[in-house]
Amino acid sequence: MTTVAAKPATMAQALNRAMRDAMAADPAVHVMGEDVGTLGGVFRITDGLAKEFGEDRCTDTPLAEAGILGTAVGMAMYGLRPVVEMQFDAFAYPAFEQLISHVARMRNRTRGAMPLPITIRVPYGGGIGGVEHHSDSSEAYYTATPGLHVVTPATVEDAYGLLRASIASDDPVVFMEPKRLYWSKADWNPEAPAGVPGIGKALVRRAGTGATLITYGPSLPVCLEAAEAAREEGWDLEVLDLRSLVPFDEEAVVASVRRTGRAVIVHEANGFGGPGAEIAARIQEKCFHHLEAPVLRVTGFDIPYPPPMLEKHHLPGVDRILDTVARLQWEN
Amino acid sequence: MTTVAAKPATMAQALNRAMRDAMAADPAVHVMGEDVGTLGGVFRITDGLAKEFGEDRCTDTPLAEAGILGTAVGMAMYGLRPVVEMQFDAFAYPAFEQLISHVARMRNRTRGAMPLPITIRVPYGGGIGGVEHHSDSSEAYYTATPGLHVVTPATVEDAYGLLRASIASDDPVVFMEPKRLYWSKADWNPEAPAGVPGIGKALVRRAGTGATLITYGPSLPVCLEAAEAAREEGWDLEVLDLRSLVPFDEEAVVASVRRTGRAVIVHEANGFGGPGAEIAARIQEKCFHHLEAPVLRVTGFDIPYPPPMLEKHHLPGVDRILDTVARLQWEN
Amino acid sequence: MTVQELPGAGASHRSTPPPAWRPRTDAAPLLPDPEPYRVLGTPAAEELDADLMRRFHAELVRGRRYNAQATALTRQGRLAVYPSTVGQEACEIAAALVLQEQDWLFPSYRDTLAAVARGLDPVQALTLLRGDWHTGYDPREHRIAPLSTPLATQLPHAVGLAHAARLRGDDVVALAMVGDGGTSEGDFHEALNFAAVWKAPVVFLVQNNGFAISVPLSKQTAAPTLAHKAVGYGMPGRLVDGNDVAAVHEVLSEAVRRARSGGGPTLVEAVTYRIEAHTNADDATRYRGDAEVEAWKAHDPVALLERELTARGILDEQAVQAAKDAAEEMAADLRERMNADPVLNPMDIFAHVYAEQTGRLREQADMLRAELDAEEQS
Amino acid sequence: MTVQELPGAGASHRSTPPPAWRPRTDAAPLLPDPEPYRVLGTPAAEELDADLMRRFHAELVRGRRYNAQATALTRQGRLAVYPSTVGQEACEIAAALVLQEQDWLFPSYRDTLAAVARGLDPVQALTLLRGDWHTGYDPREHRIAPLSTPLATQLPHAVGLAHAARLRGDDVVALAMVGDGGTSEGDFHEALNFAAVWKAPVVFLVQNNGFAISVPLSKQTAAPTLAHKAVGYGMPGRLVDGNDVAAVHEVLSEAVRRARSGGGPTLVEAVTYRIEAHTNADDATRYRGDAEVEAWKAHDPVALLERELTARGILDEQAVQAAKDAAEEMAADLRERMNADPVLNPMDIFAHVYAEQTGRLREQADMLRAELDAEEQS
Ligand SMILES: Cc1ncc(C[n+]2csc(CCOP(=O)(O)OP(=O)(O)O)c2C)c(N)n1
Ligand SMILES: Cc1ncc(C[n+]2csc(CCOP(=O)(O)OP(=O)(O)O)c2C)c(N)n1
Ligand SMILES: [Mg+2]
Ligand SMILES: [Mg+2]
Repeated sequence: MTTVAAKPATMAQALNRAMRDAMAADPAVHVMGEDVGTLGGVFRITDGLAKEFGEDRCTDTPLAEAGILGTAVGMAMYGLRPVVEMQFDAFAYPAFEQLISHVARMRNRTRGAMPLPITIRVPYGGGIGGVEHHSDSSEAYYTATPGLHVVTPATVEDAYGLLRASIASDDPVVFMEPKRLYWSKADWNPEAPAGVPGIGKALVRRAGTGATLITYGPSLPVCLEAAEAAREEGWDLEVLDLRSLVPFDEEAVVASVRRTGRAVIVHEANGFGGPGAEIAARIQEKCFHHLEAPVLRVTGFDIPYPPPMLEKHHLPGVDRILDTVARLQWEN
Repeated sequence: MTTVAAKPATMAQALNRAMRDAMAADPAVHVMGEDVGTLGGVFRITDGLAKEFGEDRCTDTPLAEAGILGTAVGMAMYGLRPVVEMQFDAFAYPAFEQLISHVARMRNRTRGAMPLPITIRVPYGGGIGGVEHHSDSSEAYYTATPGLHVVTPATVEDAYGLLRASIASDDPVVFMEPKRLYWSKADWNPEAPAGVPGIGKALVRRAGTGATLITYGPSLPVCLEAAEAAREEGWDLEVLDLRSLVPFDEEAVVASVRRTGRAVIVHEANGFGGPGAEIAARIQEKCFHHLEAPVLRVTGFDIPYPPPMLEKHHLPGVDRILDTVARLQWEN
Repeated sequence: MTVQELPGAGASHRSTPPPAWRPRTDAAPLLPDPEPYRVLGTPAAEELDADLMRRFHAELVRGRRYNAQATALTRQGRLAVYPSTVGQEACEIAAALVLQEQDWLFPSYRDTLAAVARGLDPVQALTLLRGDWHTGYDPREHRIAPLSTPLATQLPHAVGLAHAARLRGDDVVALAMVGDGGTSEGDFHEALNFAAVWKAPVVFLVQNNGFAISVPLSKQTAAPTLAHKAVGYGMPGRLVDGNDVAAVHEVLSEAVRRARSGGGPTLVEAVTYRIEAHTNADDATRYRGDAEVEAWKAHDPVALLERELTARGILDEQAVQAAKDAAEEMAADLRERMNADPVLNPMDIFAHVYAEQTGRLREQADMLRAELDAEEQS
Repeated sequence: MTVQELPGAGASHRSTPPPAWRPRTDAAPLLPDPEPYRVLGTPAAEELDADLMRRFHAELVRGRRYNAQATALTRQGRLAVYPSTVGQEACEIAAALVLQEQDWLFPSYRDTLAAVARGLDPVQALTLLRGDWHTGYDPREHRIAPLSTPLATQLPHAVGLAHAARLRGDDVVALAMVGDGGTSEGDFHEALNFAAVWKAPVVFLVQNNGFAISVPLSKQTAAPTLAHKAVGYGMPGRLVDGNDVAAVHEVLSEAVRRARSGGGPTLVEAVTYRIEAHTNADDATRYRGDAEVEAWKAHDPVALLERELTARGILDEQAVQAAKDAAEEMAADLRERMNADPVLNPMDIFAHVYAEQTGRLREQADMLRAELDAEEQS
């Protein structure tokens, strides 16, 4: 029995490995998108796949997002499992009609006869100094659409596990990759990757008793940092990583907030109509008598994503989180 | 001084009249879309406009929604005020990229130099026995997009006033028309239409003291009916018509709920991530100490719009509203 | 349109073109003939396959009767809406009959007749238009994709499916149907481009029936013909008289053959006419005159074939009567079966949103079940 | 691609076509010549306008220098990203100079050089790529639309603007720029179709520079040339050597003239090459070899013109030097001005979301202001 040691790996590597393993395990898995083949993607997430599996399994498509997703629908109708890369968050918008009108509805429309096991990888979020259209947090569009799963990893291990689970899912999954964390590192054993988690389970990343920070994706590291800093102020914060927005792990959220009595939701997406709205609405409904303070949100402002030189003012940071935690009526 | 008597008019007539008056008042107003010219639109909302103002002012476009909205952007850049008709809710999806990436952002992108005064008319909602793609309540996509106004009338008078205000607005407005109410009638004086209301003011349609029903568009008549029925149960319900989702009249909502202490939000759109989520999140934040019960929602289920033969089970109806009101912890 | 004088036209002094540049293919063979291809009424009709033509005739008669019956069902409240293909039966029938069993048909919302001609039970084909569940059949069993309501969105699906089959080494051709209006959508463009780049075994059949609801072709495009769009994708474009079932079938056969043998996609424009209104809910008098309709009625696809076959002795009165009888039988059966109210289970609205129901759907399903129970008890 | 034998090709027995059918226009004049049009190095160069050519030369030299300077600025951290147009300067310059003052330019994200050649201050043209506000100028003042990042989305804007101007009776032409990759997008299709149907005074300039990031043209399209796409919309398609500034300018002039005189839109494909990587962040060695790049360097647009003009005595050493000096001056000025950190007001992120700030934006602005105040105090 050999044990392979865990080594530092980036989220990018873990995602790459997830696709590679999925392609090796199942010939139905096809990767497609702009520049995913020869170049290995602009973020190199698909690096080496075309070489290893051939251009028919990892295909540079023409430059047309609706065409990419639309042909992926047809491929899935025939029994393949397309993994589609959208080059950036805002460049997924041309594929919106195919996504909403077909991908999300085909199973329901055919009463289960024709599911579409498509994974749509969307690098999302800001903090990378990207020019306009390269930093959107577009998850609210997807979470508002029944029939889609919306999954987003925040750690190297989850990047692998959740992507494998998404590709394995018989339902369409919008897999949102926090591009800011592509180069984040963690010890991880690519030879024996941990068991693939199911989709739909949140995870307590830090236990605490005073209040719960509920977050996902790019904001997880920020929340963990805030929770550390909060200790000095005497607040013991729990940090919950949702990992998937749909299905939504209401049980985990409710359990945590009932325990702590206070909740702050943190995400980069605009606040108004963002995922935090749904979460807050559910918490107040399900934890009404347990709440010591209103559920608060720390989110991107309700503005188009600002220019890189100003993005730090837009993004939820440690200070803004702490300021918000301070407003949780601790005097009660 | 002559006084013209109010006569019964339909919402369709009021909308038609609003465009006609706007076109007469301002040569920059151009109506465009599929079948809006010769046919007068599949709902006849643009009836007669091409005849009166010529095909250059009311134009049958090629069948391509992104093209319609994209060319409207260019027309607005040149100083026109396009009023775009999307034939049905779900057929606005092909125009999503133009809407999100350009319409919503152009003013901000150019730091005010190039506003886009475009009105995008979207007939929305169900209850008309429409086949798939003809009954979506797609407002959550628009409300989650900074830079857009989202306006929706529920009465004949508002149909006129809010559409005039939307066309007059220097910002892009997604003007959502509850198609179920197109043929609803009210006494209205087309010769002396009431003053044009500003965008962004909610209206109490029925005063009450026990709880507030917060709603808009197609669900207003249902809420008013529910409020009537609630009297028998001993509940005195206030009904608040939002009229615009963006800007959101938080002041009116908060004032009403602080007064009544209870709130139920009613809309046809899917619950999860729907407009009601944001409203509930805000109410619990701003009215925390005034609430006798959690804010509840009565919404469409989290499913793709069902077939016409089943839609009655999906749509928020009087009974479901009353059942929900009953859960507002009246025993407190 | 006048194309003004162009620089360099006919100039003979060109030096070497820039490096690496070469046209990818010769444009000439991709261009459609300037007139729609026809068989009926031409000498080419002499070579018609009598058995096939009798089959076409029976199908056309049945198709016409199907259209009439479906429209009648809208008046009886048994169909919510029906987009008729009266006048377009030749296209619908040829599209269905040109395919082999393993091939796939991608119909637009108008093309229930093609699905029926391919063998689908009309009651199953009509569930969408009845207000029942969208797709009343298993698409994989019949190799008929769900009727596509959002225009042109089915075209990339056809390309993807054909591409997937080709990658798997399967002998499958996809035939996708779209209207003249649908050619203006971006999805039309993207689908044709992907198909040509991938050399996918797919045939695009555009039924140019003159209108997109009320909008005539002249407001839809300035192209010489819709078939000319093909050259911009590097695939052949073919123009055919869409009311001539023999011609449509021949052109489609050729295209299917090319697809099947690895020759890639073809764009076929069938010139036809929508004799009835857009749907039963439409009022066509608002946007077109009787004269135009009458002229096209004189070019009726059923009559055209019947005349030719009768003149050539391929069809006798008996066969005509037999076709009519079969059509009446189909119509009577359809009428009867559509007269029964379908029984839908409201709980099904939660059953197929996901493979596995999410927590919130379970909650909502519980709520509806309780409501239904309460209703039942009262 | 081999197009297999087609039914009816050359058949002589056709009877009358279906009623009401006629091709909308003659396809032949819409088709591009099979080879890119050229002037430099051909006898046509004898008729060159010396003054104009000297102007082109000075602009090309300046454009090349601008590209070098901008790339240098990325290395110094003064630009976040720069998509170079080295090798494509002839297209950029010709596009800018062919327009009159009242005309509009619609650049893609790559086309800052065209904007600069039209007279825009380079510092203003580069705000987006610097990480500053998107559009550093008033588009209406300069009649230059904001650089468009989402590919092909600017094309319908150009059509709409040109159409609006025509409706108003104004003498305005819009020239819209897009890449070879961008032609695959649905918006390209919809824009060209609207333009042709509306006969909008717009010129579409496709710079076919061989690549969309790493994807070569052969994976992008199977069309004979991109210019062949024009016929599918009913507009003329023209093919030109994109490194021959005289040729590009002549073809564009012709197209602009046609647009201005009511003749409608034109699609121009300029065959060129992206000499540098996609942007400074890209590694072009991953997807193409040196030989190809070297071959294209031998066909350099600046050298091509300089050689021709020098040989013809239109340009002397002094003029070449003067052009270089002017370019250096521009570069020095740009370098210096880009070296200063721009001063941005964080509160501006709330200023232009709407004409009038909504309540929630006011709240958020208050919050940010408080944070900024607190920061300042600490
Ligand atoms: C994306 C989209 N936009 C608009 C519609 C509404 N609509 C339904 S049919 C139709 C006209 C279609 O015309 P055409 O493509 O010529 O097909 P035909 O009806 O003539 O068969 C329109 C605009 C739609 N179904 N899908
Ligand atoms: C809608 C959209 N999809 C994807 C991208 C990402 N992207 C930026 S440039 C580029 C390639 C563009 O190629 P081409 O159109 O040939 O222009 P070029 O870069 O060669 O000037 C891509 C895919 C984008 N900007 N917009
Ligand atoms: Mg049609
Ligand atoms: Mg390119």
